[in-house]
Amino acid sequence: MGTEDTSTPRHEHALSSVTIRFAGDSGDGMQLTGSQFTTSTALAGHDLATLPDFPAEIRAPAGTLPGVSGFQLRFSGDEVFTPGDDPDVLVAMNPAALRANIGDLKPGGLLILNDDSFKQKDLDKAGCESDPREDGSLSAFRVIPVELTRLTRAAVEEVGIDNRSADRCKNFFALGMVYWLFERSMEYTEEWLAKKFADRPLLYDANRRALLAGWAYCEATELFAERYVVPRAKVEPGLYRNISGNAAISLGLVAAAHRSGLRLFYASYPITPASDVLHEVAKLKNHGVISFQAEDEIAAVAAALGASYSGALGATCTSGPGMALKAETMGLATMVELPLVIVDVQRGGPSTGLPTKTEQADLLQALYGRPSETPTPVLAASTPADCFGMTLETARIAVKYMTPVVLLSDGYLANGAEPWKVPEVEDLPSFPAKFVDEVDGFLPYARNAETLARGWAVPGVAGLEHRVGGLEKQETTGNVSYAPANHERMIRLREEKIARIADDIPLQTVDGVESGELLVVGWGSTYGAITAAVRAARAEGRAVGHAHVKYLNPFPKNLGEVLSRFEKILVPEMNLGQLALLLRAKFGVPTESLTKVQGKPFTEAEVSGRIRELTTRGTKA
Amino acid sequence: MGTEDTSTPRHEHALSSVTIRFAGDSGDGMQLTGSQFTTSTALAGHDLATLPDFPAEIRAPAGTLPGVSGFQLRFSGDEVFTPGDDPDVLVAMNPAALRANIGDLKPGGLLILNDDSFKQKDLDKAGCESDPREDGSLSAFRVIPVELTRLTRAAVEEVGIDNRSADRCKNFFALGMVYWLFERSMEYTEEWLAKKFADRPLLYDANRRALLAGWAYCEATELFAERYVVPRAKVEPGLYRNISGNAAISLGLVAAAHRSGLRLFYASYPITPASDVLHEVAKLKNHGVISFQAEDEIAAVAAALGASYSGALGATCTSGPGMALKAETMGLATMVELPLVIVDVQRGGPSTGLPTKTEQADLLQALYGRPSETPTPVLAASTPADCFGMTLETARIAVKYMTPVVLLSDGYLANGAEPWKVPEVEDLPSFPAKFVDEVDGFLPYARNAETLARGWAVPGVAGLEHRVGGLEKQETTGNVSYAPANHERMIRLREEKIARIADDIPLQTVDGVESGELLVVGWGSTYGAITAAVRAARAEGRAVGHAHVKYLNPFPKNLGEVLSRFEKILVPEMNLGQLALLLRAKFGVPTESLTKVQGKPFTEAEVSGRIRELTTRGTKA
Amino acid sequence: MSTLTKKDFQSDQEVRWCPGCGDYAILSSFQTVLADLGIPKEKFVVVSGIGCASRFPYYMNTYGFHTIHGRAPAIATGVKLANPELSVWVVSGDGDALSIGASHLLHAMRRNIDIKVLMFNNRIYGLTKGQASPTSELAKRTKSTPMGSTDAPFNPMALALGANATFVARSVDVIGDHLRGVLHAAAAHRGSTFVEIFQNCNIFNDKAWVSWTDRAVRDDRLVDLVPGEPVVFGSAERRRGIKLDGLDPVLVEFEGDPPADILRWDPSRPDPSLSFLFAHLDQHQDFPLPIGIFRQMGATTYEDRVYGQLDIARQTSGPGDLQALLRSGTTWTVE
Amino acid sequence: MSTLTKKDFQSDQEVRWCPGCGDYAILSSFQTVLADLGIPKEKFVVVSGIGCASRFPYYMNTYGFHTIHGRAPAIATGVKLANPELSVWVVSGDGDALSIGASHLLHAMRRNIDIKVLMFNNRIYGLTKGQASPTSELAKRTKSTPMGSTDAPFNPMALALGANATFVARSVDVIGDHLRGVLHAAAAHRGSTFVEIFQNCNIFNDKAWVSWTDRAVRDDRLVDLVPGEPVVFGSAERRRGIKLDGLDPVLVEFEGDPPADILRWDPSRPDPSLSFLFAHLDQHQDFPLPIGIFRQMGATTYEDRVYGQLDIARQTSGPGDLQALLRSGTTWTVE
Ligand SMILES: Cc1ncc(C[n+]2csc(CCOP(=O)(O)OP(=O)(O)O)c2C)c(N)n1
Ligand SMILES: Cc1ncc(C[n+]2csc(CCOP(=O)(O)OP(=O)(O)O)c2C)c(N)n1
Ligand code: SF4
Ligand code: SF4
Ligand SMILES: [Mg+2]
Ligand SMILES: [Mg+2]
Repeated sequence: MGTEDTSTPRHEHALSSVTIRFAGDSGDGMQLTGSQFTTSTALAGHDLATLPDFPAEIRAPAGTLPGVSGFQLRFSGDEVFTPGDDPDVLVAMNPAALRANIGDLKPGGLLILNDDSFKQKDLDKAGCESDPREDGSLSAFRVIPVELTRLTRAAVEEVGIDNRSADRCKNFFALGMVYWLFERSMEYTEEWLAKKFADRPLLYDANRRALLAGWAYCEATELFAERYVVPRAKVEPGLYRNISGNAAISLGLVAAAHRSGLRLFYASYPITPASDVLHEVAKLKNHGVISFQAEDEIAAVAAALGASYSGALGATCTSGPGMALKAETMGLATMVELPLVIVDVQRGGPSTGLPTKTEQADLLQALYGRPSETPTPVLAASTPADCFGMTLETARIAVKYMTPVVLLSDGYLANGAEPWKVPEVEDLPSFPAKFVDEVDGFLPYARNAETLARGWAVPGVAGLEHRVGGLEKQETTGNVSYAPANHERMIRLREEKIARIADDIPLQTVDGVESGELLVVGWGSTYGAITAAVRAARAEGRAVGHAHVKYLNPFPKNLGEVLSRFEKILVPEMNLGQLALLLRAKFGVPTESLTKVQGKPFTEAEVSGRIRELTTRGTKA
Repeated sequence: MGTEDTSTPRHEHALSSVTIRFAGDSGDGMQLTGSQFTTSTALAGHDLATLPDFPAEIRAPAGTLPGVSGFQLRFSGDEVFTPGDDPDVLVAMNPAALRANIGDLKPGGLLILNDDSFKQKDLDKAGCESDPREDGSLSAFRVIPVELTRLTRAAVEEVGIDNRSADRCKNFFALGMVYWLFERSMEYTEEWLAKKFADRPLLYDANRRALLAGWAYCEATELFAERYVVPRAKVEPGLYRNISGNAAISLGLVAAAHRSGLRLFYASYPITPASDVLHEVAKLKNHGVISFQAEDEIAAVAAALGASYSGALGATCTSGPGMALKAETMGLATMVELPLVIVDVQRGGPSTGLPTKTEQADLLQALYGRPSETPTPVLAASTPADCFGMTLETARIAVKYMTPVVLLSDGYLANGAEPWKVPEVEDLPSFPAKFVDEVDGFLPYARNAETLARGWAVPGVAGLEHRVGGLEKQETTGNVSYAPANHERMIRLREEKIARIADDIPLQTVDGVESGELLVVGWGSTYGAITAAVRAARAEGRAVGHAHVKYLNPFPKNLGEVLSRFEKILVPEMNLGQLALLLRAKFGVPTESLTKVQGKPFTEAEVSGRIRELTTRGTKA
Repeated sequence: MSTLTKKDFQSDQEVRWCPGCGDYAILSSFQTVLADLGIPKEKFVVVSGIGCASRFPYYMNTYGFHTIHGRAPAIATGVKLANPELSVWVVSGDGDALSIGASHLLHAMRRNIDIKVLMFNNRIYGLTKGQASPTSELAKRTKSTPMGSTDAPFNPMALALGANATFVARSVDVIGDHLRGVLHAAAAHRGSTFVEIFQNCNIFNDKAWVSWTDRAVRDDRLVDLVPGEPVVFGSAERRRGIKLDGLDPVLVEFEGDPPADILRWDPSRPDPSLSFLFAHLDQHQDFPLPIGIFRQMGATTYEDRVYGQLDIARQTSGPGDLQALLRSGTTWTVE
Repeated sequence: MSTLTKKDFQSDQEVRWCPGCGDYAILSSFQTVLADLGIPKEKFVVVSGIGCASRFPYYMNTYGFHTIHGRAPAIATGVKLANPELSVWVVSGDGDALSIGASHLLHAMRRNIDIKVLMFNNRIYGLTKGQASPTSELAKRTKSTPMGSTDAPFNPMALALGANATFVARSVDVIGDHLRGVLHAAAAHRGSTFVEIFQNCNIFNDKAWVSWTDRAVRDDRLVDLVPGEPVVFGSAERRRGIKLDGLDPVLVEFEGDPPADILRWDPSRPDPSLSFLFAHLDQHQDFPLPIGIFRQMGATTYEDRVYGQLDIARQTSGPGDLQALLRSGTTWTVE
């Protein structure tokens, strides 16, 4: 359990878990500061989870609320499931950042302020009616005002850069302070600066000085009464790295190409929050990967399907609005039965909605957003690192069953990061693609008796010339057929092919009790919040289990049986109850929904609260 | 009940209902023959229903199976709910038409053949191994071979046209025969010919001669032992016309414009089976209707939305593949809260599928085929004529609630026709659109307290200048807002607005028993087959009811209660169980599905068969 | 109405482009021009797609519709057709207009509907933070093309001319006078109007246009196509004009008045070939890049044709009578 | 492979166009040409959209993909990129290519990917039974335009040139020799290839082209643009050539050998303006409509650029090592 032990007074050293949030103007480099702290924390051996929070605008006016950028990180000696609800420590670079974030700081929490940024004009820009440092509104916190601007300028004075450039270093001053506070090594950041500013020695020097000065300032001034010590996590031995959801998808796609022996053909059209997958994949051309930036989402999925037709692993990635545009081509893929990987990094909707925020409301679209009966496997990743394995799994199913497959991620997973134990390649699933090579008796729609997949006959092979297309196919021959009975047979065959995948995926597992009062059923990025909440409830002796459904279509074979073992079912979702609808429809079970549609992930507390309402406190299991 | 009384021997005169099918090559004019017979039958005072069946090809090779075109019609003195399962009379113009249709002809049924088209090459083209006239395969039927080609040529000889033109008249010879058989007046067809060939007098003369010759031939030769007399239907007094589903939609759209006081802006991209709506609407420019053929379906719905923004009634119509393309813009319409009518004339899928055939598999797409939470009212028409009223209703909801609304029709309704009692305009619903005209205190997203609809402020009015868009809107002001709590509120507001429509639509009615053993729940074009089957079951004393759901979202308020009054629920659908899924999800009731996905409507017998399996025969209610 | 000022066109929303973005200058010029047109404010509708450029309507105190990516020309078509009285402007980016929206743009152009499309060309995807756009140069390194773009860019002028747009022009964010002049001409045109505006994205593609538009080089590297005027350019010290030798442009240096053989610019020819040739002028070594009015040709507008048919229909069949329509076709009476 | 015949390219599917449809003649010419190319049959892929024209792949005994409406160029792009060894042809109709598919077509053209798009232009929607297409004439009455079309049509040649397609040509269904010649040239070209083929839809738009292509008028109303040859046309009795006066085409009558001032056709200029001018030739009174090769310009193909980058990446970073990739970035070891 990752929460702080509340019986320990807040000013003590030992913490099982800390949540820290850096907040400042978009120009203040908070994302960078956060990711530096993340890596150093990971290197220090903690488990962690992160949550960046960008403003929607490219550059909102400096110092205003819409311009505030935040980065939250939780780390612990135990397993970490969420980036934390309310921070223990808040670093606020200006009044706007303070105003936007102070509501979340835990009572008694530590607040580090840039004292130099509270001039009247700063307060005005942030829309503060009074100076929060003086109006008593911060009395619940331990406020540490630091003249960040002045101190940073002083620290870098010798370097001889202008004030504007000097001021840009103040995030490193703040980072130095935080490193001191948590006894982090600064080695990684120093190396990073050296690399980053290899050809700009003045900037390297300035930033490094700011960093060291921040540390030294704490060391010298006894600004803080104490330092925090969080034990290292007891994690499996091995080689680790941090990974975001989008990076994990990119690696997953390239890994899928290696493990299937296919060329990855990645076609995409930029869209927040999916674009980074394109950026990452585009860098990996030495893996023989083709990355194609199409003219729109339709062309992207169309080109990917064309590439699959030619014998590549066709993949595309987008977000909700782009998914809508891919529907027709996905239907064609279903008809021509070719592998196709479609990743939807969900964001806040409807329409353009909240493009930089997270949401889980494309589940029903993924399942049903196409004309007619177009059965399509749908998978969902649970954590940033899980995106890797689930991408591989998506590709495996696509190739083995000759079908389009949808993988759902979301904005929270996309940008969030967590430590990832780098797998050994030989441990990854291997699914070498087999092309038809037997000319004799070749029939384009002849099927594998077990998987019902048709053969993949690729242009270039003499004797296998054949035609596919979107008109209904005659069974086996694949010729166009308008025969009523054939249509019915094909409709049911396509359905059955997808249904049979249930035999080829893991059974549904349950965390917590295997049967009892309440089963919390989640999917996707709610994993962390639900896991934390369920474990907390177990600690309170509540008979609660957690089934996190990673396969949304087909469902795991035992899911109905799992549901039947519990008295109540609670389904937390960042939508208005889409999985709950499916569970009721498919299993006839009543469900309770816990829904939140705010562009933000659930907090552990929100899930815990609802679990408490629905269960009785028992003996600790 | 429209079925033939089976206790009456087949050779007798009096029939309560007759089903006749004309079948021939696409070039033989069967659709025309059928529609002539339909109108004459309607004029004779029968209730009727029709089912055209086109080949998928533009022109398949003459004489082949894919080239066969059929038109079925059932008429009766009672109410007619379906175009009949198996025909009593089959007119087959060539061996291919015979082969494709003979399997459906009732035992003892009447078969009129063009004896001149059974040459060896004709048999070969149709793929007949032997001559069906001689191989005994027709022994169950009363076969009337007629030398249609020779007799027609003889009849038109005096006109002095070439043989090819003469042969084109043979459908009118056949029609003349059928008119004799059912004692139909030929007046309407004669008038029609006069109008059609006003400037081609030779063709007029030839076709008319063929028609009269067909009649005379029967009169003279005693070819048939008897004529059939079907009583006139006891229908409500009034003015009637035949109407197809697509024509009814076109009229409904224009009527909606009149009844709302808005200009109809109809934007569409051609697609089978929806194109006729465009063709019809384009003819009505004197009603001030703008019909815009867009470059694709996206542009069509986009232009319609733009027109709604400008204060017109924006409408678009398409079929499944086109629906997929409209999804993103529909989401925008949800966000900007403007009225928009979207009609989906469903066809066989997935992908290009069976484009000329019918299916009901876009229900879930209509509900969920968009990213994020995009609540959208969905309605469905039950019969060709019902398309008129449901289109009006679709527009009424769109305008009153400032929302996109989907109306589902299908290929069967689109091309099928039935007599329609022409309504009086003053009896039609009236829903005058009100534009915002109050400048003071204008707020773009201020809402009507009851409907939750925002006001419709239209460009051109000084003082109401405002901006709308796809980003999340701040409540009331409509300004862009990224605030989490506002997003949640708006998501729920949009949901609630659509949910409240349930207060403004008719309660669900039940045909048959109000409670009991089995409720058959249908939607859309299955209406006829279910109604006939349920009435038959009632006649057998089975405790069966029929709820035909015309409002799929929101459902009628009492639907849950209605469902609860029956022991079992049977849901016949031309898909794999989409409404059934919704009923289970929303009402937690178990359902039985009867599904058929063959590009063809249910027959009454198919529904009856299943009802019999699920119910016990009781006393006649 | 002649009393409108630029301020009247400023909305109450805070403008949220990056400091230094070229969009600010365009917004300001646009507001100035609109105030000048003598058209009541409520008659303006600004429709946009998605992108930085497309945030434009929020900052205009007119009617505004921020739609979805690429579809603004199609939506604007509906806006205009439903109410031809409105002055309908589309603001779009190079990605919005030429990538996802290319088809809608070109169809609007061929129809000659009177919508005025302003495409802010920064040769990059701004809002999504720096991917190649369809106007990005070959070999350009962007986030999506780390080894350089492999896609040959569109020539927006050529594309619009290929679609037979009746008004085609180009201007520059930072050359305010010129931009306002072009916007005035665009406003005056009746029919499909396409204006490319070079725009600087100082965050993701800074200085994309400076080698043509910087004050220091501008006179020598840009040539302004002004209807009725000789095609001349160059700094005061080195004036040059362009004449044609067949289809080959030829540079002529001169002092004082331009010589007679220098081309006098006529963008009004029904055959768009001359304009097309100038759209490729900079392909020829040492030639400047043209800005100004490439094409300006009068032709019946789409909306005039559409409404013309409504009038004829009303004249021939009478105003639509719903009851008569419902009763049309073959009918019969049941008593 | 040189032993392939037309018959080898005929599939076993019954051809199902209307009797008399121009598509038959095109199919036959295409099969003849493919047999001639010396390319193994299995290297051909024919990709199509939706429409009568798009049924084409079913009748070709090659690899074939009948896709969805308008998307064939995008799908073909994937087919070609994933395997550049293939000879990829797209068959499309005027609606499929220029209406719903316009954007994909033009983007394929600008990229200069080596796919060969054949657009059968019957100026109508055939498969959906007779609505106006983007090449239908203004005022044309169709099912969707009962009072006549209000949409000015696209000029397909101009559009393709505006998008910088490197091979642009036009031919006619019923002029077999010419069509086969153009198809041969298209096959030989490396890069984006657009061929418009006038095609008769005898059911819904019969005789759309006869006033140009009928044997009786053809010689006088069509001019064949042949690379390297003078631009001449006319029946034997009245031979004419075309020269240019500035940008204005001028007709020159002659007997015997064409005079020297007649334009010698050069479709290979990097500046597409000459080709564009000829795309509008028939706008000039009394001028014939050009067929033949409007443009044929060599340039690096898209696929060469794409694969070039893969090679460079492999040379600079070594062949992709998955294990190394997974371990890349900052890592730490937990013992
Ligand atoms: C359907 C869809 N696809 C992708 C996006 C993401 N997107 C938003 S703006 C944009 C491109 C912006 O570039 P441009 O049009 O050049 O405008 P700029 O930001 O440069 O002004 C993209 C790809 C989207 N919003 N919707
Ligand atoms: C998404 C979608 N929209 C519309 C259609 C209907 N449709 C099929 S073919 C076609 C146009 C055919 O015209 P063209 O491309 O000129 O080909 P032709 O039939 O004339 O050869 C249309 C609109 C479709 N199949 N899919
Ligand atoms: S990202 Fe570029 S285009 Fe967008 S607002 Fe910033 S500077 Fe302007
Ligand atoms: S409809 Fe026209 S284009 Fe289509 S097959 Fe028939 S003749 Fe050919
Ligand atoms: Mg841009
Ligand atoms: Mg066509």
